[in-house]
Amino acid sequence: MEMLSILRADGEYDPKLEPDLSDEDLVKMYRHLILVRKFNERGMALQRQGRIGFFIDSTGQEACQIGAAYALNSNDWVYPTYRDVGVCFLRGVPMKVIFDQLYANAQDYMKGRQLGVHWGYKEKNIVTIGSPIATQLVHAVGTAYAVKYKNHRVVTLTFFGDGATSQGEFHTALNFAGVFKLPIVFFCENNQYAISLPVRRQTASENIAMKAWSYGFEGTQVDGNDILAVYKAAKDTIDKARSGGGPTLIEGVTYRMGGHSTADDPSKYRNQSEVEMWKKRDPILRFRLYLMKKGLLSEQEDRKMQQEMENEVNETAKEAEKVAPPALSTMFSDVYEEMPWHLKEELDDLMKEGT
Amino acid sequence: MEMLSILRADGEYDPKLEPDLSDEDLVKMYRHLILVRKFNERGMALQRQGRIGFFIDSTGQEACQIGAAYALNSNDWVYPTYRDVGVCFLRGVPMKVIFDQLYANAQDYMKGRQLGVHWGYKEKNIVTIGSPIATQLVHAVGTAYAVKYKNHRVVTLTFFGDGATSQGEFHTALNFAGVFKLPIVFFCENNQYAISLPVRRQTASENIAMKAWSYGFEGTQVDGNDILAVYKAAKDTIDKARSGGGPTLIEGVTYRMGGHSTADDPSKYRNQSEVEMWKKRDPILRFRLYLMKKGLLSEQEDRKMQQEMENEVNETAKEAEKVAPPALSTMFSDVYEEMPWHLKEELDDLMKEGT
Amino acid sequence: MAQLNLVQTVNQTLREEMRRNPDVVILGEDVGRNGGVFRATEGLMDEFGQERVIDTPLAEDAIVGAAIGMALYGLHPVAEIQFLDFIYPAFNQIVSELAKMRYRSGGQFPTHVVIRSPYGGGVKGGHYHSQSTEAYFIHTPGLYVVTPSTPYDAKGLLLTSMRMHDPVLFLEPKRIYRTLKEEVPEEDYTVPLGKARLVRAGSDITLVSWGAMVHTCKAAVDLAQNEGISVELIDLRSLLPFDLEAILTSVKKTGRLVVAHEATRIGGFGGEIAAQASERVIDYLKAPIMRVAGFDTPFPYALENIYLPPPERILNTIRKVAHY
Amino acid sequence: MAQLNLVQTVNQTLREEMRRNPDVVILGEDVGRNGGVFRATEGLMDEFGQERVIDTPLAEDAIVGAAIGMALYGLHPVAEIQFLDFIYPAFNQIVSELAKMRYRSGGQFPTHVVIRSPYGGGVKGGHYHSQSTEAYFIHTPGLYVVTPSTPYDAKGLLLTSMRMHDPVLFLEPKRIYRTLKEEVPEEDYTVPLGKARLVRAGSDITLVSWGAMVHTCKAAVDLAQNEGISVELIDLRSLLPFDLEAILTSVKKTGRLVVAHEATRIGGFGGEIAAQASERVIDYLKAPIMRVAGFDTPFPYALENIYLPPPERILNTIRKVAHY
Ligand SMILES: Cc1ncc(C[n+]2csc(CCOP(=O)(O)OP(=O)(O)O)c2C)c(N)n1
Ligand SMILES: Cc1ncc(C[n+]2csc(CCOP(=O)(O)OP(=O)(O)O)c2C)c(N)n1
Ligand SMILES: [Mg+2]
Ligand SMILES: [Mg+2]
Repeated sequence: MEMLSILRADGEYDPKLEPDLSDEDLVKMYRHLILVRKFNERGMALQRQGRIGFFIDSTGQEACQIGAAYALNSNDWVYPTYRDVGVCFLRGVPMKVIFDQLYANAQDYMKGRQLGVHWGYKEKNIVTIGSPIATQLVHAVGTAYAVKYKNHRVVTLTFFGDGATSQGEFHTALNFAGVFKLPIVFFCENNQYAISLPVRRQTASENIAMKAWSYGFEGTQVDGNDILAVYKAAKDTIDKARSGGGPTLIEGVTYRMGGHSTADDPSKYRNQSEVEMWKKRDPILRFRLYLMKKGLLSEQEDRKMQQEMENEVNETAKEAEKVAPPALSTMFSDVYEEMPWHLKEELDDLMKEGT
Repeated sequence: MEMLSILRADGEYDPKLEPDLSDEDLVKMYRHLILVRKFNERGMALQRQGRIGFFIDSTGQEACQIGAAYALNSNDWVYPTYRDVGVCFLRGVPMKVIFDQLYANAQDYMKGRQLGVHWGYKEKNIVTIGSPIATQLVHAVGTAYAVKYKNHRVVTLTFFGDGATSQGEFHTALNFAGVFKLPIVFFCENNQYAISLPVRRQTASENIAMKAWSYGFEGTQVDGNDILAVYKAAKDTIDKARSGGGPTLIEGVTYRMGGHSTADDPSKYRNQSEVEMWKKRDPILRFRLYLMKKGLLSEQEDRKMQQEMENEVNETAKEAEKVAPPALSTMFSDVYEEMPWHLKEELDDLMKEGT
Repeated sequence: MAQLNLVQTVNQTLREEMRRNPDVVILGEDVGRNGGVFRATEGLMDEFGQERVIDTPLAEDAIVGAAIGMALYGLHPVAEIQFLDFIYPAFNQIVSELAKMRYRSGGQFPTHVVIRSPYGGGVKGGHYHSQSTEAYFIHTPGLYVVTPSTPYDAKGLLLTSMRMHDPVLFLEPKRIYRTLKEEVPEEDYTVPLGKARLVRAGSDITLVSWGAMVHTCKAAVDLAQNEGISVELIDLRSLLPFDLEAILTSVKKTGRLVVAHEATRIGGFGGEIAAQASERVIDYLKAPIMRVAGFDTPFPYALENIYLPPPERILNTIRKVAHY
Repeated sequence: MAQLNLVQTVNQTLREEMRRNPDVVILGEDVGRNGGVFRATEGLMDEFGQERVIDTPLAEDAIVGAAIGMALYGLHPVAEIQFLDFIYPAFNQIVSELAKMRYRSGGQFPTHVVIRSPYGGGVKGGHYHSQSTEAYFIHTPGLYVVTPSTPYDAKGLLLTSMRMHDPVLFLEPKRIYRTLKEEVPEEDYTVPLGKARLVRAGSDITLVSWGAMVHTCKAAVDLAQNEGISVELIDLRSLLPFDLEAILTSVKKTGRLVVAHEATRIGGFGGEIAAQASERVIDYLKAPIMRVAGFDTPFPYALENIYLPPPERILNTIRKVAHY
């Protein structure tokens, strides 16, 4: 299987493969790459400072998130993972909503019930992330089934990691998608690790993309640090899905530059030299070179944009930090549409007794 | 993918592909094919007469069971399904043990705890069958791991149906087997149906054998009604596994001639014409022609053998029918090695109160 | 009004609601062409098409998971799990996803999925076609758990379940699928969750049960009546929420409580009911609270009629409590 | 003797037993090179090799399933499930296979697998890194369920578990992985399953708990002491089998029973204990049996310290029962 690659690490690119994107599109993509990078920096810092409890960094994987989600229509549905904050930004989730979740404050859409990085935003068809690995793949299949049943022209895109491909649901989801020929795209961000396990110990398969063949549809491998390639693969397969061509599996080959999460110490299981090698393949670096080469970005504009993003991120974090914690009653709502007697009783007791 | 076929439905065969089997072997195989067929006939009749509660027929699939299991050594391990009674016979499980299980009587090795056709026989490394589909695949993987860990030259063979390939465990088992390069053979009896679901609705994959590629090892498809082909594929891959070559997936293409079980009415979901077509591909018919052509079997010997098998089956069934039901206490033993207090109490109460 | 048995009622109710609501879809193993292994979905594919009555590949996790994703997009899926014994491949999807999606999303993504599943023993199904593990699901906040004991209730409870905006596990006691028929109104009616049914009024003992065991209990109540013990029998109908008020009101009157279920005793739902009563009405109690339950073993085959509490075992316990 | 915390003790105990018994293997996610996300298996791969301390692909069903197959071939596998919240992909393997294999095979195929898993709240893990669902497993005949509350017991119970010929779910209360150290003897000793530990002797109320909650209960007992209420605290240590005798003996003395656990109340194991007591020693009871438990909601994040019963909530209940 050949890996789709358009924009190389040194900023050179294959003009024949360049996707059909306006200058505006390209700059918008870049802004979002920067935004994700800055957001990650801030998130890590906030956690280290003890201002938030937990964070998951996606540095190095920005091109996968932004490239793939850029190919969606606004009425499409997305099932992201905890590493795909860029998808949220790109689809228009207000940054404050993102930080409210990290702070688990009273304005958090998730009402302070989940660990940080478990976003979700109904208005933009972004389904709330959970922690169990791979469970969202079958949900995405159900959504795609419903879309097809209703004859809507909506595509469902779901993200997951290389580790997720080992779970039963990877298999059952792709199998259902193949049997029912659903309008869905499965995007695997192969970042080479599942916590400490390198992907060559995760599967003996030559690559992940080819696993699609077992389900009667196509798999395609792209350089996940090449946003043009990611966009192109996503756009083609999303279009195909939209026009009744059925599912596709995309493998974005990328790298998790940081630890698995703020609870992880990657030095236990990987060499710095490997990290250094991947640093040279940075997805933002090469896209910056590309934009400059095309005259769409100057050093100065870049610096300004970076500063803007940084400021926005920092200020929004501060705003979120000011918000009070959620009210006690939020612990009891949304278990069901209406509170059954036993929850009412527990809430009442808690309010009465104060403990 | 080309399907391995040696012995055609009309009894013609490709001498270049003939496996290395003695005349004795060939006749022994045939005896066992007949035995399975006769056993199935008796099992179905016993159920219809209300003498046993439940039965699962494997008519049409005899060549898969006998062909594959024939390639095993006696110290190899097998995880069969409810449709693989031939594996038990071939490995030397006494027929009485088989019938005791169907009658769930006091001599049943399973102590009357399971529905009929859920055999198991430790002495011959045949692991007791359970009802949940595909669960045994991961057990087989664990056994193969243990074998490798202990440096034994033992192969684990596990059977399962086409429906089982849709379960998560099919995926997780094959993935583990690939990653750890285990001495295991996965044998899928693709009998075209999972209860009512035809295999083309079970998966959109071109075939089942190729699913192995997702796990970094080979898949091979054989005519499952051709015992020579089944044996050859099994022998080659078992030998390979034994000598450190890792796992293989074999797909035996066969057909379930009867209903799914005695609780099923296949006329609800398939045409008689399809059944008729497969009748012509009967695995026993063609092997009989082959043996006759080779001068290893005469009409008369065949009739005699059939009569012998029938008698043995009928007489053993009668023996089993005479045995009393299991004792009350068998309900409480084997939950744990030793009975904890609460089970002792429940058993005592039952004995005391009589209800 | 037609005389229907329980499984016919389920079939009829699904059909009626599918005619009313185009968002209702059915999915599961063998539910389409085959009409379900118990015939609960018979004829529905012919009427509603194979896009709406979906024969799925053999994977319970994907059946429940896909139902979740369908619900998020606005459908009202009814998933069938062929036997409750085979629901466990979907357990992660049920407890981690289905039950928690509304909560974890802050109310953004409710998952109105109904899971129907035949359960319980008494059909010679052995080890893996007989279990009653309702307690697992009752202990899972975010799920509702319902089980009818009559055709009439089956319709009313199933319609309620299909119109909830929350996930409901709808347990069908397969032992009584065909054993009793009754008049089932053709019109649209619902039975609310959380309201028990008084099966027999009585004054000496409160007997609580659900599902197929309600009928075993009725036999036991008759036997007790012959001995001059008057038993009040309550059918919970919905196990979560459960009608604690009905239980407590009855116990306050009778002063005695017995709970009977098929499930194994330890950790069974009977324990919860006993605990609630021993917390709230202990002063009314004239005798120990007792449970009649399946033994704490896996489900057997040959001896299932001894394993499952027969009327006589319930009667024994009634006697003990009555004559304490 | 070394001063060890609970997770160090687990590590040390695994190491010792692996030195003794070559059939012991460890498998799970990140247990090898990484030493486990809580460091419970740190250093074991270096000592015993990657064939024996096995980093597996990410699939809990295969971890448990493979452990079963290993056990059938004679190994003694110890499977780690990274968080109890992530055990559900393996639920089918646990309840349908691991727990039932001995029974369904007529005793031919025992499955001596230990599943170790960190569980419980109080570590700011939120919705999916905090749950206490021991009740699911206690309600599953064929499994043993164990949870230590001290390093000393952790070693003794883990050694017992690893030498059983039955499957054991060994639940490690992660909240107290590192909060307390104590002397843990280097020699081989075991703590039997089914024997509770008397944590505090007392005369007015029996308080039963397990796992991390034992320590919260100790704080509550101290608070009660200040108010002149003498509480007898029992740590069950093993939940199946559970030491009913110890509970009943204590209740006969105190006449009052409170059970405290982190798990949600409805269907929690507290109900079982209350039911047992209300069946067997009701005449000794001077007050209702009460439970202190997690609320019947999914596990929250921001408010976990309110969700989890604090000493004050236990004290409140102790007061109610004492002054009833
Ligand atoms: C069912 C389940 N098992 C284990 C975990 C613990 N866990 C969290 S993330 C992770 C690794 C995921 O790897 P991958 O899918 O490659 O995604 P990545 O983190 O690399 O983006 C594991 C094992 C979990 N969350 N869910
Ligand atoms: C987990 C699970 N789900 C559903 C069932 C019900 N069931 C029993 S056999 C069967 C079909 C199996 O088909 P296949 O694997 O092709 O084997 P075959 O019966 O054709 O030999 C089903 C769905 C089950 N036993 N286990
Ligand atoms: Mg990864
Ligand atoms: Mg089949």
